[in-house]
Amino acid sequence: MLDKNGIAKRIAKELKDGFYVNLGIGIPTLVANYIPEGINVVLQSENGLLGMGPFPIEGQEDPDLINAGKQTITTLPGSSIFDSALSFGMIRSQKIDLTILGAMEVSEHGDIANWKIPGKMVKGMGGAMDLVASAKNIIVAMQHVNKAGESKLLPKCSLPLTGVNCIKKVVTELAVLDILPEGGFQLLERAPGVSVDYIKQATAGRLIAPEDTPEMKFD
Amino acid sequence: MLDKNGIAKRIAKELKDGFYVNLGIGIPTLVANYIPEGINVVLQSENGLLGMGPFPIEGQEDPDLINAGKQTITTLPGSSIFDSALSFGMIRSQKIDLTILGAMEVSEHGDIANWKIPGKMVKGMGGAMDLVASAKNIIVAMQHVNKAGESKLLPKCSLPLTGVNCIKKVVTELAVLDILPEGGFQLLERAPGVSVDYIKQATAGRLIAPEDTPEMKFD
Amino acid sequence: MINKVVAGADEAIHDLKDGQTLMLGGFGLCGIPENCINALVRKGIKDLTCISNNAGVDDFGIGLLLQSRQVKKMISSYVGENAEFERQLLSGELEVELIPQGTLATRCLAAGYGMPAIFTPAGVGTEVAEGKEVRNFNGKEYLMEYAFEADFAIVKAWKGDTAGNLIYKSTARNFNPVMATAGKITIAEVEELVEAGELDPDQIHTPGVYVHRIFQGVDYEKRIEQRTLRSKNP
Amino acid sequence: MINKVVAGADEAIHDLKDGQTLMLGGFGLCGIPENCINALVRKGIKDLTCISNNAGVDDFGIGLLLQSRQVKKMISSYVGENAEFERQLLSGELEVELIPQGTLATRCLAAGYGMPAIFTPAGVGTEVAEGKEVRNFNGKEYLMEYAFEADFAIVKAWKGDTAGNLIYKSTARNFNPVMATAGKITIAEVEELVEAGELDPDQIHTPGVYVHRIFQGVDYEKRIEQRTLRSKNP
Repeated sequence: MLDKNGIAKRIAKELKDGFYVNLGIGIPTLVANYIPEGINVVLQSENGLLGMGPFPIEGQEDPDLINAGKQTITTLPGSSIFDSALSFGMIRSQKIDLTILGAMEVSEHGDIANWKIPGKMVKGMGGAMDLVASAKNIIVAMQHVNKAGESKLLPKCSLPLTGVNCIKKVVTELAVLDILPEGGFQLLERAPGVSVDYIKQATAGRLIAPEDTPEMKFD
Repeated sequence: MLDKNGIAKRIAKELKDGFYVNLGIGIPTLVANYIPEGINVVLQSENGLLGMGPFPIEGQEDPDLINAGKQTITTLPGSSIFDSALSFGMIRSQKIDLTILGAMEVSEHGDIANWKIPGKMVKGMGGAMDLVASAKNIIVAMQHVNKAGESKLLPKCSLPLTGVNCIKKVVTELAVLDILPEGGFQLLERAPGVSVDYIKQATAGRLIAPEDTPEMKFD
Repeated sequence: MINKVVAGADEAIHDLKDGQTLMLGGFGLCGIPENCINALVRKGIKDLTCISNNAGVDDFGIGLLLQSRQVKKMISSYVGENAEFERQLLSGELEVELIPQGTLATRCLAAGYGMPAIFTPAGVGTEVAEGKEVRNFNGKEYLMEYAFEADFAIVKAWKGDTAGNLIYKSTARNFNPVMATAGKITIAEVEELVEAGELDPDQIHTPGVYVHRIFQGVDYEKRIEQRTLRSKNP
Repeated sequence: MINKVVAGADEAIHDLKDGQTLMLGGFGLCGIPENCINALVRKGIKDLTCISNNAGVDDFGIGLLLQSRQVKKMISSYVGENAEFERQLLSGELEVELIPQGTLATRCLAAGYGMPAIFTPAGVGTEVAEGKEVRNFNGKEYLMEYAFEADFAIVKAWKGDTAGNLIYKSTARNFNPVMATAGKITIAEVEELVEAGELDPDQIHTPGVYVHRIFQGVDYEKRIEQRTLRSKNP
């Protein structure tokens, strides 16, 4: 079973040289710490920055330079700043190669719910609806089951949707799964020490799980 | 009867302090030479410039700095450069207070034809269709009759249209005329030495021409 | 060149009235028009509809307008952590319309570019699509979203000149340039106001034609919402 | 940062094929990609559809592609004075689609901003409206115009860096930034190519994400179409 950093590390293996990548808040942010050697990617922050660098060291923080999570950050050589309209322009026109974000639920048809729980205070969807509706390649990073022990990989989302038929891949503490065009979760890899049966029990949606599914490899 | 500079001079009296103005090619360009004392206007060139200055002196011409007529120009302090999309963005959103352009024909309903003569080589409409469709205030500068002696102020345009129901005012070598919302040319001023009867004969569209129409005044 | 300079925030907003719609630039607390927000609080006008990506925090930014109950409706993409906001929302004092961030930006763009409506895939198949026209282009579905209409747009820039030209700094740019183009009246507050001619025409982010009033702000606090640091020796 | 540098114009256009659609930046002869146009002539590919505001003059700019009969169709707003252009048009060798200049710019914008269509009042009630959807918003009529699709966009900038970021100079900017956002593959030629990090991130006109190939051009002629002067002593 993986911890949050393990999930981030596994997702980082999906990065390809030359990718422009948008990382959501939470586990996705951690992916930046595991970019493989020799792979050049450029991070986009949808508040208007390409070429996001690491957090600043103390004393170097600039209130005018933040990321979409409102955190102080830095820029890397070759970065560029632009307004919010152009930022979402490049997202909609699919110039961003990969979006990684968290989710409360994902359905076997690639629907995602990650912005609203009925009865709870709603904070808003931010840029998530734009990202999932536009990105050509979306990976969801999340826990396989919720705190109540219920699967978050479902036949159909129960929460209000963020986007429809858009998620291609899910990485959890238990597994890597593709979502098939015809619907269904295709199990690709098991987390170290996790059995196929365990994944089956934790997955409520339709699961295609070969008995010989390999274990994840790192490095 | 006015010459081209006279038409330009009369139109310049329509400029108000604080106006952003787009000047078309031909007589409209001359208007810049007659901006009244104490009136500050900013000239827009639709290829991407606000704050257009006079033509350069010899040796100062810059191939990267031209107006929409492809002429070398200069900029004034406070000018700004932008791309063609933003340029027409500010035109469409009516940030330009006044557009002055030439025409082949104008109808009594404010239609304008100025881009195409069937059977002749067509050069294109350039930015004229955008300007006439968007501007809140358009003045046409033109000759009252064509070279064949036929009126260019018509009940209905005979040439392919540039825009419909958009022209508010026409200034010719003979007269200043408003186009009424309900249709028809309202004669406002006669050129020096030109009689109301003369203007009637030169106007094919519906003309409202009071016998006591005043003569234009300059300075 | 046309001079757009006013004395300060109070003069800039002097004719803003109860019940009007305002756009307020900024992302979180970054690039917000601090001086004008304070002046709005002083003026005490009420029933405002505010279009802004966020709603500030309890005691800073738009949060100040919420505290003094001047806001009737917020149109935002993310309203974050704001206890007073939550209280007013749950009590029904405050109306909130949540819309996707890109839709928010593009509806501003549409206004500034004179386009009555735009198409975006954001929100298709979700509750955001309710009541909206859905249209298929090349096999993909889009929502038609309308250009915003705002009585005033209030933005913050880094430098500006007397002709209203604006330059923003770093990610404090965010929504400011698109909102600047979208107000019926646009007010810009800047950290440094210079004479026309001192800014390079090639580096202007917002051409002066879009700006009606400009002034040099004072006492910028620039509060940081999420100070996040890495250790010096990683 | 991702390195976008290619050796020169010939490498930049090496995979451009007969029958493809290109956008070419520039207004008149100002800000045109001279190096790439020359490389296109050398390569001799044919049946091109060119989206460009103008068509050059007989012996410069896109006029060179017309001379060598490489263009099947021009999509422009104004085709100016070009005898060879006129000859090919009248003989039926060349197809021309004339569209309003703002529509041309905004259809590029639409592509770069991922909007499948936009609305503009330009051309309502004229032959430009023929066959197009007309839609009324707030009592005014607009045409629906589609985003362009271009296999390649070829633009000219003043400075660029290895990450593909671009800065334009003066009115040589014109259509270049919007076309840069609109190509499936975007090629930028620049007068000066610098290392990533040498350009101020706040002053980038075209972010590198939109640029796939960049090189430093050579021997810019920058011909002036209408040299217009005032006398020294007015």
